[in-house]
Amino acid sequence: MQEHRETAPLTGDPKMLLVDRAMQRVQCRPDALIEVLHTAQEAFGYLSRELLAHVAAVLGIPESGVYGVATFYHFFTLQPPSEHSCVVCIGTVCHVKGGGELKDALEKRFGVREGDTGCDGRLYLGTARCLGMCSLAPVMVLDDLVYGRESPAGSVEKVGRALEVRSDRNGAGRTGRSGG
Amino acid sequence: MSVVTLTMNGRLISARQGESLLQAAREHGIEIPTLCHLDGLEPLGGCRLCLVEVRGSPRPLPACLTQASEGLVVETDTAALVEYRRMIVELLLAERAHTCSVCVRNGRCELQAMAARLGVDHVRFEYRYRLLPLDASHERFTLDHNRCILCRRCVRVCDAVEGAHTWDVCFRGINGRVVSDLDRPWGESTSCTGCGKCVHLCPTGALSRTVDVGDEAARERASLLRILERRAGIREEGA
Amino acid sequence: MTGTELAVLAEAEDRRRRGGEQRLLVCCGSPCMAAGAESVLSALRGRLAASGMATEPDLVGTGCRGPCSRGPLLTVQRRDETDAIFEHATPELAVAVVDALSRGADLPGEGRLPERFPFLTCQTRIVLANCGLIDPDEMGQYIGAGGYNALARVLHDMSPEEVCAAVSASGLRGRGGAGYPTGLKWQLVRKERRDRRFVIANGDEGDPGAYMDRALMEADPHRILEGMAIAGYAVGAEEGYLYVRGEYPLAARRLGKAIAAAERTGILGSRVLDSRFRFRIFLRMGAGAFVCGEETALLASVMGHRGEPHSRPPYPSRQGLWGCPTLINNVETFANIPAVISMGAEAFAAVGTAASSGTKVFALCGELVNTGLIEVPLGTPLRRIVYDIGGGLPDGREFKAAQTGGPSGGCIPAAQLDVPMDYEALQALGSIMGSGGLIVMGEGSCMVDIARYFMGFCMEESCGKCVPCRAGTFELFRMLDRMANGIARPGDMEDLERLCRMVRETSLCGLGMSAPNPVLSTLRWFRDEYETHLRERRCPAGRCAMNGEAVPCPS
Amino acid sequence: MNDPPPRLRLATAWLAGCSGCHMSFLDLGERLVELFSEVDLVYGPLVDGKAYPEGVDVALVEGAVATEENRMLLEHIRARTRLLVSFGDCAVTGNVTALRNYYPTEELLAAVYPAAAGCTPAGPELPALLTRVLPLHQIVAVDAFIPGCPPEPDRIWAALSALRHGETVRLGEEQRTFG
Repeated sequence: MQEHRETAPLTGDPKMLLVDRAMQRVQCRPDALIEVLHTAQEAFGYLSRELLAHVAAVLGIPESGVYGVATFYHFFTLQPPSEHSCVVCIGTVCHVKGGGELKDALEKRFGVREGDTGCDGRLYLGTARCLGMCSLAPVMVLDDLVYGRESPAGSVEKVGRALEVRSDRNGAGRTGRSGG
Repeated sequence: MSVVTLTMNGRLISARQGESLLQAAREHGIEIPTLCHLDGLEPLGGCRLCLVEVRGSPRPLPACLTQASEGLVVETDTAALVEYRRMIVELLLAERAHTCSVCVRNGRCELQAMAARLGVDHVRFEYRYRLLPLDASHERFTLDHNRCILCRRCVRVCDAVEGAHTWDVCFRGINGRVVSDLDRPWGESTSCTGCGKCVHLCPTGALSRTVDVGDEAARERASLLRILERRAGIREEGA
Repeated sequence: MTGTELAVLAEAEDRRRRGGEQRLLVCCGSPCMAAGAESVLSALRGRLAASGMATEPDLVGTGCRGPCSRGPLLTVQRRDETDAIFEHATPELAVAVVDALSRGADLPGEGRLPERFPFLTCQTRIVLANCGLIDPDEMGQYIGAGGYNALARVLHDMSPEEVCAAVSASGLRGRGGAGYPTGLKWQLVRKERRDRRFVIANGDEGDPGAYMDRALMEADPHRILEGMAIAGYAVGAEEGYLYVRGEYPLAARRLGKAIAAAERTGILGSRVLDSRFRFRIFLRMGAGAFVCGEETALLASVMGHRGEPHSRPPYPSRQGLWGCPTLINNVETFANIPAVISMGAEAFAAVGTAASSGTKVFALCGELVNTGLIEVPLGTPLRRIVYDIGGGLPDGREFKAAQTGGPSGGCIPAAQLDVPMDYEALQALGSIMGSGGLIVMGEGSCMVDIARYFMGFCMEESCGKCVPCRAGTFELFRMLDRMANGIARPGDMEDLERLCRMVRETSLCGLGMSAPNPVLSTLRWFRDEYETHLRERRCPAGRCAMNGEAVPCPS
Repeated sequence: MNDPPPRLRLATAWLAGCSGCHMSFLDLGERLVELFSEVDLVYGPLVDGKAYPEGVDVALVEGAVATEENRMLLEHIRARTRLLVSFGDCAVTGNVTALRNYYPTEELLAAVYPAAAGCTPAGPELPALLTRVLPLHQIVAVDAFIPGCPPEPDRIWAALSALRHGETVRLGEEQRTFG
């Protein structure tokens, strides 16, 4: 009963068809779990508990096993994506050139901790070990746009401006991620 | 079943082909320390306390996963091994909150006993001091992540003996922890049968009975260990 | 497709290429794409369409050409003339080039790499022979360059034993880092008495600053497939898995296309090149876990589990995928195989040194005039790579150290600049060949900082299964962090070394065993830097902030 | 005739702990008589005396280091003592005293003392809390460890016997458990 209840809200979702089709394509083989999770995350943007429960049920994998895999790999996220995402590079070069100070300033100003979501869930602040744009250090990526040679004050200002506008994620003309 | 002869700590000992060095040693009164291994569970090789030196091997090998074979020359207690084991236990004590004086398992804890056995009278590393959650949602059992050493006995016994696979490990590295189902509170787990096998096998105070039932628990644990013993026998014959 | 058909196809492709007067190659490797290769390509396409030339030049979007710091790169190939390579190409340049070609005028002189550019001329390209010269999405171009010939030859003229023997005789060693003799590995899998065997290509390159495998997979995917198929034939496997790092979607896309094209034409499938050999390749994507480069963790990941390694023995050659004998080689190793067959084992063995034959691809990064992808014979002195190929450090800065092997490797100091780059020589210096990352550092780099950086990486990537790696890398990182913050305790140096030894000796898999290498190697060559951090609370290179609190705050 | 050997100068100290280790010391009972037949107790909560003297042979230090005052006293003791012994789990591991390290100090003070403003004790007469409670050996060099919460009298006796005879403290397996 419990499982039925958990999967029910999703069965009508057209995005779920993509996931179901992906599972059928691999004949529901449990060893295809990672591929299925890739598809599921692409479709939904993140892996919700309901989604994981459904995948576990269809592939016949214990739920804790699915959860263990979903949390092991960096690519998978269990949190819905927030409206704005800011990633500060803390690779060696950025670290030396003040990436840490950018991060600290943002944490302080917006009351959000690195790796977490703040401002009523509207801002995600993350770090990356190296974005491969060392010549621009320190680098901040705000909503997929790269800002190089950034200062703490500048980063706070840019993030603040982004938060002022209640952007419609789908409507905003977003450029592709550069580098990385 | 064929029998092999090997040398352990300078002594010639016999062992059954295919049995682990850990078992062979134990049968000859040589105790090799371990915190993750239990006969009857799939060997994991995770705690690294049972590492032994085997002639010809460039680095120490886990006795729980190394099969006895003819002519092996094994040392189980060299100065280097003793020091490595000490450091491993110190790392474990520093990793989470193992404050023995306020632990339900004080006096009956395998980690506590291992520390004493290996001569750990203080921890040379800095304690980590990171508070982890405590799950008291189950009506009879409690899970305290602060006491967990990630030996995975619970994961293995739940999967292989009970067949429920309620437990697994989530996240990774220093952030790893055991998890029930999709990280639901244990009490709301849909797969847990409430058999308590995980609790019986937990070496520390991570998994405990919320209410101590004394003799009954001891009887249950003894019966579980007998099941595992038989399982170990079957595994070995199959090997 | 039969071997004869393959030859016909190759000839046709060759004729077609010869027929054209000119070829325009735009590097579409990831760095060049980030620098704007796409716009150069579309400007060329537009201008060519408008130019109305009688024989329109071949326009090819290629994989990595090499000198990534100069991208986007545009190469103009003309019959009987040396290639003209333009650096930092722009749409405006593209227009100018097309106009010059259509008028039969001289190409623009500006922005061209020197004709004998040492970065390119000092290389020996075997694995990268096609890289930057063919369109990776066009199987015909690979075949035109002699591709799949080796597979055809193997299937029709050689027994599996002979193939194994040839690979052994070539002296090829694993390019993933450890340098295990490839032929030996193949023979181990071959002689296991099991019906089902597997071949896995490890494309889970994860060292920060290393991208050889990505470039190879993006630029010449069919070469890897050919190597895998030959391996499948040699070891008796019918299924291959190609595990691509999750961060490389472009590589995965190109490999997927390549597999589909090869299956469509019967190069892969139930009758490979019309022989009785059956071989299929499945693509598996990683999902962001460095430890999956370790072969037993890779196996777990291919089977859909957490990427946790298991103790060896049993080795994958005995018990790999689903308990069956499994051959795991790096993608670069597989890319060498067609060359071993077509050059012949002896000729291949003649390249490089006696113990390390063939070439090695390096991703040359750091403080250098020229950075990018290079391939040199094994045993090439480091000095030649740094100064001849890399052009030395910019602004006449002093060379301080070269880091090889990423988080599993170590640093080579200036005094050892003449070390030949081969497996044993690097190991003797406390570093490793690794997968091919080569980062050059000048005086401004702090060795404690570098050690801390890599330890932090290992800590984050540790799977957590065994205690020494899980808790040991965490503790090592804290010690190094204290040093970098000027709050280390007097005993920390000794503790650091002792813990390094313990983690190296007792960890379950290669990640933990090699995690202390960057520390031990920097301690070996730059001990005084550690001492200065510790005793004088000063960073000689001026990199470390040294502003820690004496008693760290609980976080 | 030879001079009698100089009497061993023993001190005890009480940092951040519950004094349970000292209670356990008193539980040595009649053995205390034997001890003090050849040992002088020169400092500690059990004797009168304000200042820590020079030239102490052995100091048993109970409790963790939680305040600036604890730290100063410990450093003071270290400088004037030949053999410094971490006495009990708080001194050896931080133990219960160190449980506050899991929370920010301000939060704890606000939770423990009445939440109303101004009620949290403060002032120059109160020693400042360290941001972290630490075991002794993370601040000064320690020569021997007597774990236990509290260490049973037998452990203390075993350790003292070794120290009295100038031997290294080597507690048996059962005598060196934490908790």
